[in-house]
Amino acid sequence: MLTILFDGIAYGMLLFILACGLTITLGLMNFINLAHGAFAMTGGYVTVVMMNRYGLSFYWCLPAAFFVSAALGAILERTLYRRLYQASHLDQVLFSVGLVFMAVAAADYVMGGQQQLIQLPPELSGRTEIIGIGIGRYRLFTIVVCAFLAMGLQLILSKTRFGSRLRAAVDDRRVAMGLGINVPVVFALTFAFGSGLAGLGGAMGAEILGLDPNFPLKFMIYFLIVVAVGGTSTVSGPFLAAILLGIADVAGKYYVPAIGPFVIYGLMILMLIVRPNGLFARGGAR
Amino acid sequence: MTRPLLVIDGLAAGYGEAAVLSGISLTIEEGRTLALLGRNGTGKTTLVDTIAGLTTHHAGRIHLLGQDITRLRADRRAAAGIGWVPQERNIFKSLTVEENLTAIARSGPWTLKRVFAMFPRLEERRRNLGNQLSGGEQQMLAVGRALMVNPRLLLLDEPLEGLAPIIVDELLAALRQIVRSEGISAIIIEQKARKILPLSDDALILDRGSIVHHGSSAELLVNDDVMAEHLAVSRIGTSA
Amino acid sequence: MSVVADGSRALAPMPDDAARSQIRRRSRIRLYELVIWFLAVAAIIVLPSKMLILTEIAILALFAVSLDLVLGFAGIVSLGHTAFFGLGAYVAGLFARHYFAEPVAGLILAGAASGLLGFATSFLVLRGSDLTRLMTTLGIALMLGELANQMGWLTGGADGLSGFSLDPILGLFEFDLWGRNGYIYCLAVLFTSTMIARRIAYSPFGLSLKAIKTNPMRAAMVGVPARRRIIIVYTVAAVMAGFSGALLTQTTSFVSPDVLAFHRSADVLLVLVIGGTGYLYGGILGAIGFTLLRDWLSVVTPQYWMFWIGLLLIILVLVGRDRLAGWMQYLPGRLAQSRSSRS
Amino acid sequence: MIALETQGLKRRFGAFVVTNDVSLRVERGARHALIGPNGAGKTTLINLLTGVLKPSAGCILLEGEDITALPAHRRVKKGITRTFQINQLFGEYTPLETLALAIGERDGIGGNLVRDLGSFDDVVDEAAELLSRFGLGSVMGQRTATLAYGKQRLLEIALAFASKPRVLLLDEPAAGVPEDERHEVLKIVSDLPGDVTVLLIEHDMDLVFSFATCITVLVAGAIFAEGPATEVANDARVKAVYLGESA
Amino acid sequence: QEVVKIGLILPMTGPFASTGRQVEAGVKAYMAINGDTAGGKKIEVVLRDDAGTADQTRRIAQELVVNDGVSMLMGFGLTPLAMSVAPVLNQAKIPAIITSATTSAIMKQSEYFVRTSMGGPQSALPVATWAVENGLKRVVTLVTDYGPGHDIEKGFVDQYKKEGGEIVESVRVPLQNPDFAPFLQRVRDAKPDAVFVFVPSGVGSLFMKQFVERGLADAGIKLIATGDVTDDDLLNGIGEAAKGVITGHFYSADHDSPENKAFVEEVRKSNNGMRPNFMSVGGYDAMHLAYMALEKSGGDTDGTKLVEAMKGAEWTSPRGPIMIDPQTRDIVQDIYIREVKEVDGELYNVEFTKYEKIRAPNSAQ
Ligand SMILES: Nc1ncnc2c1ncn2[C@@H]1O[C@H](COP(=O)(O)OP(=O)(O)OP(=O)(O)O)[C@@H](O)[C@H]1O
Ligand SMILES: Nc1ncnc2c1ncn2[C@@H]1O[C@H](COP(=O)(O)OP(=O)(O)OP(=O)(O)O)[C@@H](O)[C@H]1O
Ligand SMILES: [Mg+2]
Ligand SMILES: [Mg+2]
Repeated sequence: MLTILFDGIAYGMLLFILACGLTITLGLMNFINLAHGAFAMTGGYVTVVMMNRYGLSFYWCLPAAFFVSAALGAILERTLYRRLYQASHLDQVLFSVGLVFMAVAAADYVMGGQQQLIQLPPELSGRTEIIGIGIGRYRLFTIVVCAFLAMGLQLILSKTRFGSRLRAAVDDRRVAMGLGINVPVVFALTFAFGSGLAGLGGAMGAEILGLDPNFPLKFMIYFLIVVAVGGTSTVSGPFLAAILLGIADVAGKYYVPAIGPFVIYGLMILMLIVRPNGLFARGGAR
Repeated sequence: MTRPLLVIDGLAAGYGEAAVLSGISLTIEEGRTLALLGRNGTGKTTLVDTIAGLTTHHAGRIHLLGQDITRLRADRRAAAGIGWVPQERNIFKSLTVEENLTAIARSGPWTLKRVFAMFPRLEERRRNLGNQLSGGEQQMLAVGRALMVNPRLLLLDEPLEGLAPIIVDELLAALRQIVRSEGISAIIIEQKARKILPLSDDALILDRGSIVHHGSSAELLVNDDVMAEHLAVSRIGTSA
Repeated sequence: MSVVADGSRALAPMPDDAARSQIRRRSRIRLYELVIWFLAVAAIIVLPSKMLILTEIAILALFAVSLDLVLGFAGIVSLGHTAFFGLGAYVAGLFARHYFAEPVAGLILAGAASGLLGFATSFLVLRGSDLTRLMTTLGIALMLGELANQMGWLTGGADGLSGFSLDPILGLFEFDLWGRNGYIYCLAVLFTSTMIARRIAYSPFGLSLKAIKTNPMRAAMVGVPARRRIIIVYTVAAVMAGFSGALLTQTTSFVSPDVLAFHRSADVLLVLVIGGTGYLYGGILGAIGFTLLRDWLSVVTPQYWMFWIGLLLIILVLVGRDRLAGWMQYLPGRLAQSRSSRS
Repeated sequence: MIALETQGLKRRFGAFVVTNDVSLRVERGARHALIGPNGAGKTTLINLLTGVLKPSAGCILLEGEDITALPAHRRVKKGITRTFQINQLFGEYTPLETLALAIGERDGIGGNLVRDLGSFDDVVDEAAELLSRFGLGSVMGQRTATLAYGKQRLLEIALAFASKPRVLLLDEPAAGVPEDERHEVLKIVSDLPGDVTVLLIEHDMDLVFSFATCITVLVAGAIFAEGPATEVANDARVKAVYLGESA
Repeated sequence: QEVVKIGLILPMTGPFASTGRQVEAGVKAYMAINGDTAGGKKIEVVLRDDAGTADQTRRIAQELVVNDGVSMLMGFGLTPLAMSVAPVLNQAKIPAIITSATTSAIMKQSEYFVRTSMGGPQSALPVATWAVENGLKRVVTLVTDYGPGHDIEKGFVDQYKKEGGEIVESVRVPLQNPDFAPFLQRVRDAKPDAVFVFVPSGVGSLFMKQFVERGLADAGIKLIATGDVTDDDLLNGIGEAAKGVITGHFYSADHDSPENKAFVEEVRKSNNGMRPNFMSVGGYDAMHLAYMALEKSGGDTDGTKLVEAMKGAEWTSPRGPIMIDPQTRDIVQDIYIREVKEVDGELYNVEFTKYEKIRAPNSAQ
C-alpha cells in the first residue's frame, strides 16, 4: 500500500522534472513548445554518451545534461525561436513539431534506433526496506532532486524580480522594452533554463522511461497533461498535478489493472472540467 | 540654472518605411514641462514613442543629458533616464499592481511607498492583477510605473484620459511639483489644450508630423488664432 | 434610427449597392476552387496509377475540412478530432461486417454516430483556454482508443477489425484493386461535404462563428448565443469527420485502434495549419501537399524522411506561408485575400 | 415608467465588495449619467447589468421583468446593450460585416446556416445606412484592426446601435474620440427616439452636463448621491469626492 | 535478364523502427551472401516505410502491386499491419511472407500469407513445459496487452496448466506504458515461484531493469520469458541485470552453426556492428523462402504457384532446421531454452535445451 504510494510519488516527480521546463516555456513564456521532449532527449543522450562511451559518473552527467541542453536551447532561441514569439500559437505548433521531427530523425541517424540503457551507480540501484515499505533507491533520489527543484523554481519565479520581468515581457513585449526590461536577454535566459531543465529531466528519466529517438513524441502527451492540469501560471500547480497523476496512475494500475490506462486520461478530463484553467489559476489572467 | 535635458535635432521617424515625423527639432531644459498638442493622428504619439525608442528612426539625432541616444535600444534608453506612459496604458495584465511597479523599478527617489502615497487607490488594490483594474486605476498605475523608472524625462501620452476630474487636478499639481523640485522634465500629450496649458511651461503643436508652433504656454493660451488654426474644434475628418 | 418597424416604405433604407456587392463578394466562387475540383476530377483519367494515394488525400482532406470548421471558424483547438474519425471508421467497419455491406448506408450511419458523439462531447469544449481544450479533446480520443483496444470482442482489439469486404457502392460500382471507384466515391463525399461546409461558412451562422472566436464577450453583447452555435458546428464537424473515418474503413476493408491514435489528430492538425485555417480549402491544399511530400520523401529516404518534413515545416513557418504562397496573388480570384482571414 | 431597475445589487471579488447594495432606477427615455471616482464600480455595474458578470446578490429588472439569471446574449434580445470602455471589436471583420452580424442576430437570422449572408438585402442595407450615419461609410470595407483609433471608437458605438436597444449603456464613449467629434457622437445618442433609455458613464464633465438630465454618483460601490444634473453639480459632497474645483 | 520485384514493407520510422531496421538488415544480409538471382531472374527489393500505420501499409501494398508490379510482398512489423493487407492479397493473388508479426489470427485472413517469424505462442509453450519440469509450480504471467501478448498468455497458461502448474495471476500491461512499478509490485505481492513475461523487445530492457530494481530476484521470484525480453540487439545494454534470465525462443545470435556464423558476420559488417536478432533472422529466412520458391517455379511469378512452392519447404536457417507447414503455411521450428551468460565479454542467450519441431498452435481468438 505505502509502497504503491511511494512509487506513485516517485513517478509523479519524474513527470514533474520532465515537464517543469515546459511549465516555463509554455506556461510563462506562452510559447507552445512541443519540442520540449527533444531537449529532454538531448539530455538523455548526453548522459548515455558520457556514461557508456566515456565511462563518466552518473552524477557528472546530470549537470552536463542540464548545461548541454541549456546551451542548445540558447542557440536555438537566438537563431530560431525568437522569431516566433509574436507568431500565432498554431505557427508555433507547426514550428516545434518540425523541430521534433528533425530531432527524431537526427537522433536516429546519430545514435541509432535502439533503446539506450545506462548503468546506475550501485548506491542508486536496488532497493531498501524501511518499516515495511519497499523504497527503490533511485526513486528516492528522484524524489529528493525533484523536491529541491520545485522549491527552487517556486522561489525564483515568485520571489525574484526576474519572474515578474519575464511575465511583463510576455504580456507586452514592446512596452516592457520601453520601460527598460532587456527582453531579448530575459527570454533567452529563460528559454535556456527551461531547456536545461528538460535536459535534466531526460537524464533522470532515461533509467525508468527508457530512451530512444521517439522519446520526444512518445512523452509529449504526458508533459502536456501535467502542464494542462497544473495550470500555466505557477510551478506549484504542475508540481501537485504531477504527483496526483503519478499516484493515480500507479495506484490505478495496481488496484484495477483492467481500467489502468483510463485512469490518467479520465482524471485529466475530470480535473479540466472542474478547473479549466489549472489547479492554481491566477485569476484567469489568460 | 537650467541645462538642456533633451535635445532633438532634425528628427524624422515613422513605422517601417512609412514616414510620420519629419524635421523635428526641439530642446527641453531641466525642470520644465512641454505640452504636446495637435489634432488626431498628427504624430504626437509617434514623437513620444520615438523618443522612447519604439519606432523606426529615419534621420536626425536625439541627445539626453549630452549623451547621444539615437541608436540606443528602447530598454537602454529607459536606463538612461526615460519614463514612459503609453497612450493605451498597457498594464502588464498578469502581474499584480505591485509587481507592475517593482518589475521595472530602478533605484532613486521614487519608491513603491512614494507612488502609493501619490495614488492611495493603488495601494488598496496592490494585489489585484493588472487586468482586474478599472480604467482609471490602470491610468494611475501607468503613471506610477513610469515614475518607478526614476526618469530624468517623463513622457506622458494622454495621462489624464479616463481619470476622475478631482484626480486630474491632483495629478497635474503633483506633476508640476515633481518637475520643479526634482529637476526632471516632462512631455505631456493632451487633447484638451485649455486643460493643460495653464500648467505647462512650453507648448508645441504638431501637424502632419511637423512642428507648426512652438512657444510658451501662457502665450499660446491667449493666442486664439493659432489655437483655432491648429487645434480647430469644429473641423472633422482632417485626421488620417 | 431610420429603420422603423412600422413597415412604411418611405423610411426604408436606400439600397446601397456598394455594401451589397461587398457582402456578396465574400461568397463568390473563386478561380482556385474551380481549379482544384477540376484537377481532382481530371486525375481520374490522367493519373490512373495514383488512385490510391489520391484516395488517401481525399480522406485526409475531408478530415481536415471538418477540423477547419471547428478550429478555423469556431476557434476551438482540438488534438482529439480523431475521436470522430475513429468512431466513424469503427461504425462503418462493424456495420459492414455484421449487417449490411453497402458503403453509402454505412457512411451515413457512421456520420450519424460520430455526430452523436460530437454533440455529447461538445459540452466539454465550451469553456477553458486553448490548452484546456487541446487536452480535453485529446483525452477523449485517447480514452476512446483505449476502449477500442479493450473491447476486443467487438473491435478485434489491437489486432484490428478485419475479415469483411464491402459490396459495390449503391450496388453498382465495385471497389477495384486500382482504387478508381474508391477514389471517385471519396471525391464525391469530399465535394459534397466541402460544399456544405462552404454554405455554412458564408451564412450568417458562419459569420457569427468567427465573431465568437475573435471576441466572445462582444459576440454575446450583439446577441450571439455562443454555446448553441459551438455545439452545432462541433456536431456538424463530427459528422464530417465520421464520414472520413468511414471512407478509410470502406476503402481499406480494415480498422485498427490506430484510427484513434494521437498521431492522427496531430497529423490532421498539421495538415490544416500547413494549408491555412479558416477558409476551408486550407485543409484540402494541406492534405495534398503533406501527403505527396511525405510519400515522395519516404520513398527517397525511408528512414529519415521525418527530418526533411521537419525542416520544411520550419522553413514554412519562418519564411511565412503568405510569402511562400505569394505567387498565388497573381491568380485572379484572390486566394491571397481570403487567406488573410485565417487566424 | 421605470425602464431599468436594480434591487440590492451586490458583487464582490473575494472579500472586496465592488458593488454594494445598489438600488438604481432609470426612467424610460431618461438621459441618465453615472459618475464617480475611479474604481467606484461603474464599469462593474454595467457588467452586472449586461450579464458579463453575475451578481453575488440582488436582482435586475428590465421593464419590470427579472433578467438576473439570463445570459448576456438573451439580455441583448430583451433590448439592453452597451458599449465598452476599451474597444471590443472583431479585428478581422470589416465594419460592414460587423454591423451585419449584429443586425442579423437582432432579426433572428443568426442561426441560419444554409442561406448566404449576401442574400439578406435588408440586413446589408441597414448596416450600410448605419455606417454612413456614423461617418464610417468610406471605410466599411476595411479590416477593423487597421482602422484609426477614432474610427474604431465610432464603430464601437454604432455596433451598440445596431441592436436597436431600448436601454443603451455607454461606458466612457468619448474616451479617445477627438475633442471635436465628441459632441457629434453625443448628439447622435441624444437624437435617439424618446423611448430609448440611455445610461452614460463619462469623466468629461462638459459632456455629462450637456447631455444628462439626471445623474447618479457612485462612490465605493454604493450610491452616494442622485438627482437632477444641476443639483448634483452643485452638491458640495460630490465636489469633494469627485468633481474637485473644475466644475 | 528479367527482374522480379519484391515489395518489402516495414516500419522504418516511429516506435517500431528497430523492427524495420533488423528485418531490413536480415534481407540485405541474405542477398549479400547468396547473390541477387533466383530462378534465373534478377531479384530487386523495393523497401517502403509504413511508419507502423495500418492504412499506410495497405495503401503501399496495393500500390506496390498495381504500380510497381511486385510479385511478392514481405515484411509487416505488427499484427494489424499484416491484417490490413489481407484483402489486397486475396484480390491480387500474390504471396506475402511475414517476417515479424506473430499473432495466430493473421494466417486465417488469407491463403497467401506465409510466415517465417513465429506462430503465436510457439516460443512460450516450451517455456511452460520447462518451468514445470524444473520445479516452478506457481507462476504469475505478465504480458503486454495486445494481440501477440494475449496469444502468448493463452498459449503459456494452457500448456502450463496441462503440465500441472498453477497460474497465480495474469497481469496485462498496456502497450503505452512508461512505468512498470505497479505491475511488478503486483507480481511481487502475489509471491509466485516465477514470473513469466512477454513484452515487445524494446520494452524488454526497461522491464528487466525495473525487475531487478524492485528486488523481485532477491525475493526469490525467478524470471522466465520469451526471447523478446532478452533481445540480442539490446542485451548488452541491459547489463548485469539480465544475467541468468531463462528465456525460450527460436533464435539466438549465439547459435552454434556455420550458417549462423556467416549470417551474424555479414550483418555486423554491413550495419556497423549491429548484432542480428530474431527479427533479422525472420527477414533472412523470408528471402530464402522467396528464392527457393522462385527456383522451384523456375522463375514463374504466378502468385498461387509461388505459394504452393513455399508450402512444405524445409531448410537449415541460421536459427536451426525449419519447415513451412503445408497446411497452415506457418513455420515449424525448434525452440531453445537459453540462459543469459557472458561470452567473450559480451552477453549472449546461451542455448542449453531444445524442444524440437514445435508447431504453432492455433490458439487464441
Ligand atoms: N503602427 C503604425 N503603423 C503605421 N502607421 C501608424 C502606426 N501607428 C500610427 N500610425 C500612423 O501615424 C500617424 C500618427 O499617429 P499618432 O498615433 O502618432 O497620432 P497622435 O497624434 O498620437 O493621434 P491621437 O490623438 O489619436 O493619439 C497616423 O497617421 C497613424 O495612422
Ligand atoms: N476581476 C476583478 N477582480 C478583482 N477586482 C476587480 C475585478 N474587476 C474589477 N475589480 C475592481 O473593482 C473596482 C471597480 O472597478 P470598475 O471598473 O467598476 O471601476 P469604474 O468605476 O469603472 O472606474 P473607472 O472610472 O476608473 O473606469 C476596481 O477597484 C477594480 O480594481
Ligand atoms: Mg496618440
Ligand atoms: Mg470604468
